[in-house]
Amino acid sequence: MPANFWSRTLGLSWEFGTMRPRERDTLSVWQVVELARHPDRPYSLDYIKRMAPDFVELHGDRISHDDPALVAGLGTWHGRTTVFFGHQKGRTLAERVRRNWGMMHPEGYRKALRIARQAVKFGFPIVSLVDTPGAFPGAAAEERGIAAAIAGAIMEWFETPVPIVAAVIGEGGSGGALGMAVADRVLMLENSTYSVASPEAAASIVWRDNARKVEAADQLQLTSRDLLAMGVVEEVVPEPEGGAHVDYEGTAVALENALWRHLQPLLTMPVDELLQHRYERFRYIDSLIAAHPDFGPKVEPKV
Amino acid sequence: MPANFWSRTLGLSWEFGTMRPRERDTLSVWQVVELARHPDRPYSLDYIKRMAPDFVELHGDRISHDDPALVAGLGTWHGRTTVFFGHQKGRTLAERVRRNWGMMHPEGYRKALRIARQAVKFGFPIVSLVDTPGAFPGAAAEERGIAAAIAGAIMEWFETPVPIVAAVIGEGGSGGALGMAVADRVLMLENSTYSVASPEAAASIVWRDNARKVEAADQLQLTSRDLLAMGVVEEVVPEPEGGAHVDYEGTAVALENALWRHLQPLLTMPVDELLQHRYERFRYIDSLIAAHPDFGPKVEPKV
Amino acid sequence: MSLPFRGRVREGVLLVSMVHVPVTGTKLPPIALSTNCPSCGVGLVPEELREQAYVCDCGHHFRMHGDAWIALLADEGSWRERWADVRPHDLLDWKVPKPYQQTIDQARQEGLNEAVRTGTATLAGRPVWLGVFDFRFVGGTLSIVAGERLARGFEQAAASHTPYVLVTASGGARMQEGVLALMQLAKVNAALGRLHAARVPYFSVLTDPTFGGVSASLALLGDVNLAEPGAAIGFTGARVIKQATYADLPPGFQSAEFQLECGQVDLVVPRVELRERLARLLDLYTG
Amino acid sequence: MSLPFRGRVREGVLLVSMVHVPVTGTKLPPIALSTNCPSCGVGLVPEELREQAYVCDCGHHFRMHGDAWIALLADEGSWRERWADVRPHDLLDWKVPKPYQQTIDQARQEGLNEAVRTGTATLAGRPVWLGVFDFRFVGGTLSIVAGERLARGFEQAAASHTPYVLVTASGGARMQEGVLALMQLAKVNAALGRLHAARVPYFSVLTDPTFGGVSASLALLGDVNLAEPGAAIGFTGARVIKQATYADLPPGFQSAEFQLECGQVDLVVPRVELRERLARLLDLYTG
Ligand SMILES: [Zn+2]
Ligand SMILES: [Zn+2]
Repeated sequence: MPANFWSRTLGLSWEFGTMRPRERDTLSVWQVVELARHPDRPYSLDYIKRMAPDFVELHGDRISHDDPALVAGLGTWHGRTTVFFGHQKGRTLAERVRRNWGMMHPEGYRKALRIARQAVKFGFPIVSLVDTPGAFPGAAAEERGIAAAIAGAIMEWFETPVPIVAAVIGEGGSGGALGMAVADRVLMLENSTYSVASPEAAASIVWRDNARKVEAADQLQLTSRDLLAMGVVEEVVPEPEGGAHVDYEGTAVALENALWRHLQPLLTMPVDELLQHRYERFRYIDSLIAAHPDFGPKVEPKV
Repeated sequence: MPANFWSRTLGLSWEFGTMRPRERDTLSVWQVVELARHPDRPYSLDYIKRMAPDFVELHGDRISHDDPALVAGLGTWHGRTTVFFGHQKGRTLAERVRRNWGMMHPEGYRKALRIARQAVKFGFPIVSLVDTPGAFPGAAAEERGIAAAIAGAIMEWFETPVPIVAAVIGEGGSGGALGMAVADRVLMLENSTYSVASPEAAASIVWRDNARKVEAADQLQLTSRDLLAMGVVEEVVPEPEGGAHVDYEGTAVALENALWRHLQPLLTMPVDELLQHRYERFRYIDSLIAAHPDFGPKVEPKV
Repeated sequence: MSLPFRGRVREGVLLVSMVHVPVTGTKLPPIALSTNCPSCGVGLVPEELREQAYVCDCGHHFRMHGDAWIALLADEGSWRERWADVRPHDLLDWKVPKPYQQTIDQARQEGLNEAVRTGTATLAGRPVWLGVFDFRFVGGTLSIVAGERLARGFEQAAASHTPYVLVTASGGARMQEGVLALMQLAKVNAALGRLHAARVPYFSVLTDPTFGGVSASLALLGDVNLAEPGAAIGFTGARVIKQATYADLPPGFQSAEFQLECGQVDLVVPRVELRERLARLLDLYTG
Repeated sequence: MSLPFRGRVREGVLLVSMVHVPVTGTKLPPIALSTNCPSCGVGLVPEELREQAYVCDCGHHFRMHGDAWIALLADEGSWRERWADVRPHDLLDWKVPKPYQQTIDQARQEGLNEAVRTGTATLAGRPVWLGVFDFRFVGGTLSIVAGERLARGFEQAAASHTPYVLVTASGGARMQEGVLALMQLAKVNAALGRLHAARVPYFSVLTDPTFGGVSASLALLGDVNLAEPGAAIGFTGARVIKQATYADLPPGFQSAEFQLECGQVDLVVPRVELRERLARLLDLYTG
């Protein structure tokens, strides 16, 4: 299916950065998936340490674990103490194992909420960087309530009265990603993906053969352009030619500028309005769909 | 040391029920300890089910465990939905093992707080029955943050804007008991105990010999009368002759009446006042001591 | 800290436990059954099983679907379905393994509406909002339409201060609707947060199976979570966990009883006791 | 939900990480030391060790006491001790193994004041409230006087919006003061709750050892919990756990690093980095 299905159908309504048209027409969906997962791609800490050189990482859910798959802490950004969250995949094999390839256990979400409550207490805005294949599909995660942890996080973000901006910087894998991406603004790096299921999982469900991941990726509409067209993200941040890993500094500057541009107006917004907008952003996130003449939820007067 | 040391020194300022003077002068401290631990003594559920026949027990901390050492749930009491908490020791060996002899793990405190937040949400008063040798002294409890769980509970009770009445109905063992006994009013059954350390632990610390528990008990001042005299509990509820286990119904009626008598005025108290009183109750709980001419914290003007 | 304590007293309260609550609201519809019970192997007599709420004598709870759940919980004649005319469409041009539109059309020809149906009813005389999942409709998956029905219901229940009873059975988010299906997790939880903020009781009944995006959104956030005996409840299915981690999973892993031990479920309630228990909880929470 | 978002901006902020923060506020006092390091066995030169904040080259952190902690954290001349004249008495007529009054008198003759000392200071120029435990005074146990000093300090820090830095080292509640010592857990946490409610930053520095009633009250409730490398931190001591449960405890059980893994400690910070880290946190949390 053509990548510009949505733009044809509904028209773009959010921003797409100043991308070079050349590249966006030449990469296949699977090439984008591979760029999003590229082992040299910048990870959360690469951005956070550039944005806030005085970053202090905090640890622990204050219940029973610390989750190294999620980095959380505070730093000064644009002269203001800011809470940073970010999935962290790890560079070396040892670090990948320790960080579980960026796949969070329940305690990661609980750590995030604990520190988000500090953000509320002290009035710090929140920046969340998303880069995970998904929440960890393991027995320990189930035993410690991964479903409830994600569910509770999704609900609590709507009741967190400070500005939140999020960006998918690599893989945005299903509920594990969404649990860290309920925000006032959600951006995507150009070659990142955001999906209801990974291509492998989708192939496994559809054909019981996860080798058919390339076909599945084509079907899933998971590129930044698809998401932008569907109205799920506000902006796509262009990457340098060849991908983010080719130029860390350039990508970081572009991402930082975009995040700040979106955060800035939120800082002066009254809290009630902020939360109401966040509510409506997700409550009517399928509104482009609803606007389709032959589709969906019809507005109906209240009982 | 004479059991009426405190009354001699400071004078009784709270209520002592209509106890038969005969018995309270004839039982040794150790006999009281044995009554408090009597295997036939009524446990929390014996009281709760009499007070609220429609009691529904709720389970789980919504994190990773349920703690059978603490019963928690809702029932109708005096025509009003009430949250009940109670340590539960278990009657049979199998039940004792399952309930861990009433020694809570961290998840017990977290379950209590979860349900206390429902009490706040829906406006239910809270009744807490305390009967534990202490929090569980085991590795799993340490790994899952028993200290932080108790600490967090103690702090959160002060911010729980509904009336709370507690009663020590058997053993009030150290921090494990206090974690469930931060309340607007704290009562004790006559033959219950409440102590900074168990007689065995104290003997172990003092003589490195926990067999000298009888001497340690004498020293600890842990009987209801001691606690009343120190101003740590508001009222002692008399037990039937021979102890609570001799007459479940009679003890339950006496306890229920006392709890209700203390709860009733709290129900109409403005929330700010309620919390301020709870704060002052514990903030100045050693005020009888402070009033001692040659002792302690001197009042000093604020800086 | 700013929450006022709201004292409320029921004078001369009649304890619900002393009042008979029928096992079902009305006679259950027939459902498709295997010939033998998968637990005990006994040959099944459909009409008998129907009389005992599709619970085998051995305790096995057969899966019920939307209409059966409505019949079980709603008092006779009290069910008012809402937004039943809102219906799904294929928007992503989904083609594999078969076109999504064909999947939808087929389910609708079988008389199914969507994976979630919602409306108002009385339960043993107590007014409730009711949302039921139907596993027959694309595995009970959370779709845009399902999410919309749920979110609207939560909003209206919050506005009218009516307790909400949910019955789940789902494989998760509906893949065929792509990331917009994923977004339903946020959409329903946003609305659910408002229900909680309005201090309206919310009871979640978890039935076999409840997984993925549904357990990771509205299913486990009840004031009280009730589960059917033996129901499989989790985030990732056991098959995927085994594939991903090569782990041996213990017997009973992800069962309702496992979730009770893991602190996620308040009560495991046999189906024949469910209405009585819900009625009692409704009384306690609206007391 | 009623909390306003309070935007604050530091224009032209100088990152503290780029500014030199001295390792100690002033020269540390001499402390009693063993002749050899218990970790690496090397012979100790007290004056050398004093210069390196009582940390052996092998990384072993020697226990420091109240006055040393004040010297480490407070800038020279900035320490203003409060309520030092409030002193403990034997109220329970405690006699075993020796009279409590004798224990107190002896400690005071050794120049010790109480298990907790508290006051105001500046830390690298930043105003703070400071509370330090002294393990030499009856094992750093929480007494009525200790609790009173802590509670008053929290109340005043809340009123003046001054960040609070606590350094713990304690065996728990002071048995010799009976249930009134236990009640100090509630007393200090009540006041600590007000400090948190006033949105005043609270940093807890956990040193070896921190146990019992102190870890179960104020020690682990910091906005940030920092621990010294190797410090033993827990509720029940390992000896008692072994007695009670016959369990084999793994190496490193209850160490600072264990508590980091168990999610209770944010940062394990070597003593020579502590002031710099606290200064940075003070800037971030008051930014
Ligand atoms: Zn059967
Ligand atoms: Zn050494």
